[in-house]
Amino acid sequence: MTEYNETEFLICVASRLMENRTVAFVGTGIPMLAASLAKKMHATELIVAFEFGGIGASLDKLPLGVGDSRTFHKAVIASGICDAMETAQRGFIEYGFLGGAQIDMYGNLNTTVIGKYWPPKVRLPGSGGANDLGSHCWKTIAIMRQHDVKRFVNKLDFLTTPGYLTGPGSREAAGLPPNTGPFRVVSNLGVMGYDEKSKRMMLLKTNPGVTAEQVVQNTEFEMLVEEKVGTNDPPTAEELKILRNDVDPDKLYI
Amino acid sequence: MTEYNETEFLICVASRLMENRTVAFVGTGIPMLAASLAKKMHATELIVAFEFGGIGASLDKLPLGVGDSRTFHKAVIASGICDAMETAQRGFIEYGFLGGAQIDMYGNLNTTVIGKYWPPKVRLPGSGGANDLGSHCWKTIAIMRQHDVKRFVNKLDFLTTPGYLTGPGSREAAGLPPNTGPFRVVSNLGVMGYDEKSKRMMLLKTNPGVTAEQVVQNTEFEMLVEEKVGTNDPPTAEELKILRNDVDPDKLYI
Amino acid sequence: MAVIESGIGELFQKPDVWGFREWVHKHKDKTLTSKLMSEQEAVAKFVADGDYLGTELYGTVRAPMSITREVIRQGKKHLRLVGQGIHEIDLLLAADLVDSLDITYIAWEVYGISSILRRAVESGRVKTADWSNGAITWRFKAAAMGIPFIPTLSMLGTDTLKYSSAKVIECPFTGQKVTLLPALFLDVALIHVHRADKFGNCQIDGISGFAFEMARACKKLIISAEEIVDSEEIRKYPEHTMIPYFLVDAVVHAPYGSHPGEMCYKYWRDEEHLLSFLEESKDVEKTKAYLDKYVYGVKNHDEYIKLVGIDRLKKLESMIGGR
Amino acid sequence: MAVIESGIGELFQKPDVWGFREWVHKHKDKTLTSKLMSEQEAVAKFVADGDYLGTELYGTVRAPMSITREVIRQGKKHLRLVGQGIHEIDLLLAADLVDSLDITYIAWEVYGISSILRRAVESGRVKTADWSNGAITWRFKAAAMGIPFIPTLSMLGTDTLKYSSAKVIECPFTGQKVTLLPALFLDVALIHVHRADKFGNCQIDGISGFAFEMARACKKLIISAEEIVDSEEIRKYPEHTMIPYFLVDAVVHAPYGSHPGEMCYKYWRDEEHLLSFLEESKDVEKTKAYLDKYVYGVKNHDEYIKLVGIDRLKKLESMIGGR
Repeated sequence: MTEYNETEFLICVASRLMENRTVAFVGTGIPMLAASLAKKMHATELIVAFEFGGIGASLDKLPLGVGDSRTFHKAVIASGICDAMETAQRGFIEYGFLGGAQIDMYGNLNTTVIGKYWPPKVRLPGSGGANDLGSHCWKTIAIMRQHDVKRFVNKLDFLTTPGYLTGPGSREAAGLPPNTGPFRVVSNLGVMGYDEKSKRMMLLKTNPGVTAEQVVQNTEFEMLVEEKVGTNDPPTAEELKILRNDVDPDKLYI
Repeated sequence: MTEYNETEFLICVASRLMENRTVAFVGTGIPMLAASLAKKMHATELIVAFEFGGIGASLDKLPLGVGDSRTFHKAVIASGICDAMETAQRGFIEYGFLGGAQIDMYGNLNTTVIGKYWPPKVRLPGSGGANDLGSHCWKTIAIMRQHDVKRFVNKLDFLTTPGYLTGPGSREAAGLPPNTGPFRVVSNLGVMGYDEKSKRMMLLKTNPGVTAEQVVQNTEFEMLVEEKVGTNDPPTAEELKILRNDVDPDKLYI
Repeated sequence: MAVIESGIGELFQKPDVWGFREWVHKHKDKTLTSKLMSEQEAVAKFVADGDYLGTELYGTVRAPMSITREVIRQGKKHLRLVGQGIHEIDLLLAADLVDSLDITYIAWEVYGISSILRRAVESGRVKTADWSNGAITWRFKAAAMGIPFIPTLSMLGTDTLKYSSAKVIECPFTGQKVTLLPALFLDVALIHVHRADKFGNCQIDGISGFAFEMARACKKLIISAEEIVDSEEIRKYPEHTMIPYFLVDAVVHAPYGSHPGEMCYKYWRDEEHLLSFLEESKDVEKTKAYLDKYVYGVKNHDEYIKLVGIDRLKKLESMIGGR
Repeated sequence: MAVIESGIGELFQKPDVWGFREWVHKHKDKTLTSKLMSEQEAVAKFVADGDYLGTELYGTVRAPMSITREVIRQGKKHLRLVGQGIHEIDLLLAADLVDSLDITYIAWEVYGISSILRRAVESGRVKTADWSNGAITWRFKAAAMGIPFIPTLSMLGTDTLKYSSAKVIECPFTGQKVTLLPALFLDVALIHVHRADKFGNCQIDGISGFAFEMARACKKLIISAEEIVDSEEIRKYPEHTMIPYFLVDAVVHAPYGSHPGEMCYKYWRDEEHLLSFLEESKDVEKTKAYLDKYVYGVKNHDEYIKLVGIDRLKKLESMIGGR
């Protein structure tokens, strides 16, 4: 079996979640690499949308930022933030990829502050497009590079981006679009989904060598565990080859 | 003195009202000819805006409609209705040219129906951009080709486009922008303005051979008359030459 | 922040944001397959009786005339319409396919009032609600943004507001009065463009009217295009894409598709044809004769072109101005 | 239709629609005269202490870096800022010229958090109000439309709304909850474009970010342009004009004006420069040294270009992708 690092694994797991012939709203980093890999593997007609206006780029070359020229190279449209966000707001975007410093059991995310609002203990970047994606995409997928009790928390210091808010029916009660919300969480320990009834986060698959118990212990809130927890397949030789040779040949990220 | 017809006179009078280095929102017909003439006479830097998105066209050739290619030939921008209307709404357009089947003493206009709303006795075109121009341009100028008691009326059958509504303060009370409203009315009998205090229409100048009394008699509402009513100068030889040779050489309108 | 005034006009299409979202989620196909089809197929597939239909731009300017004629040939009934228009709306009204109109302006500019509109509305056959031109376009914009309403300072204090279904509220930030316009989501939109690829990525030259907004405000979108070009060509200048393919349901190749209207940089309007129609339209029988000749009397747009005559069309091409 | 919720964030700039209208009516000059001037003159004339300032697009992408550096050189103080940004906002914050921030995202994407932002906000020196990226842009859009607020369905149910100054109401048409965003009228905006004529008619290649909206939402607008071209060239393709001249107050010729960021189809981002700044920005003294060298240490953008070195810039040109 080929050797691989944690980042490569995360990228492959995220990539497999990308569905062909859908629109996925992504940011820089792992989601972008995952999208690029997916377009070269199973999802050749994946439309990748960037918040600054690039939609449907070829992704031949890896962008360094959500607005750089590679995000609209051979794209179907290069418009602006309004058009991109409004495309999401009116229901055209299936998947949104998110990240955060903290996530809670309903998939709500914090990327704003640690500590009180102002002045904060740690000032984080802010919502950016995350709140918009979390509000409007049909399904959101959170990428959490480090799964531990400081990041998978009982209570967020700041609720930047809506997941299922306070549980079943609360998104709709807040005025968010029906039938939308968190779908998956990809962490360095495994893949989580959400219990349909309670809307609480639930462990679906662990990474090779990781036990369900470990995931539970590294989560501050009570993590639900599916009856039969599966295992994420490690990156295949083909995935790694394409990732290393075609997606990120300059080793910018991996 | 050169011979001229009534349309030519109206065009010249309207043209003289166009101020250089301002933006004037115009429709087809007399306002467009007047704008074209003004650009070739005293107002070479007049910016002419058309509601479908052409702003600042050269007007070398006379457009046949507010959206045809001549409305954006060598223009500074060819955008769309939203941009054009929003440019007016946020205060960038000095003059708006209007017309109508009926006008009242506060300069309100009807271009919607004669008779009751539905089904009407006569269905007119509707507001088009007129209501927007009447709401947002700093000053509006109405062109009324035929000055008679059926057109200068006590009460409109339908108030399509706001003038001074019911008098002083009523535009502001309705929520329309402060310091905006009707400025002039150009008819086949003369030029009217508005009394500053009462906001009522007032005769300023008659056309050659027309008396103030005639204007009053051809107006259903009580027309105010300025103390010293002036006379509109007839078209000059130069105006007529440019109008006939350069503005409308194909005799589309005149 | 109470509602101060409510227009009494009928809301012919409700601003159903969630319904629109669900619909596009379920129906909009993101597959990169050719959507090229005949106008017959496009209209048969994507226009239904009772639909709320919109056309862009404006009768004599980049209007989807060939598709409009096909809608009439197929006799799609009980349409609700939004106009803004001249020739295209006149034809639909003359063919008696329209139940109601959100109207801002239907007339022939300097040539005056539409006789066909007069007959349709004055007889009580067609219901109307009135709006300003800005208001109609902002209603599309609200729908394109995916929000249920949008504010404007137009229409305040007038009967145009009273006979619309807009509302007036007090702004919670400034206290000023503001008109709220309900979003206008169309069932189907027809847009004629300069060029498209087979997937539906579209470019438009010159003014864009309300193509950007309408393309994003409709459930079903039929594009007719003067030219079908390689996808690579379109993708080379993605900033010039007005409509990306995933908004589009059908792409119809329709050279001279705007005739008798103009198409900027391509061909000038057919003034003779338009003026003759305008004259005929004053008379019911002559209007029917026009429809018989130019709409029902031809099988499709190809036959229409032949009927009009290629010499005449070439002449119109020679009359259009350059850049 | 009561206000259901009101964000507790400070409204750093009130949505004064009438004030904006009066201002542009009085000050916007429609004369066709050259607005070409040096960055010194542009900033001295059109940026004032205490101004609410906006920059477009985004730190590493088509950002008005040369004008931003001039704002710092001239020490314009007590600025209120809207970011969205990376390098340009970092520099303004590091120079201690900023009192408050409407913030959506300030960070270095994959390279992580901004140390300068952290120091500025965690110390309590700079006040913040938080918004989503869409929300900030729609606030510009509302201002560009000339309306006091605009609805969105973003931010509902979150602290992002709570710490903004948005409000939640019930839609009078559908009954659904809707966020209302106050329009954001800027005092001054800086926008870097690919080409402009001397009057200020501008074209942008590639994505337009929020240039369209911001150019229409500001009282004063400084344009920097990679290239100054003939007005006839711009007017040949009026559909490609993003910003017409009557919105513009100053046009500054600034080749490589976005350095160390990229300019699509012109030059690639200077990754080495950016990464080195990112490292230096972690330390207060090193940040000062950077400012001393690249901002205070040069008289103008010409000198900056010489300092960076034309060979390096030519190399960045060779690295940018084509169409």
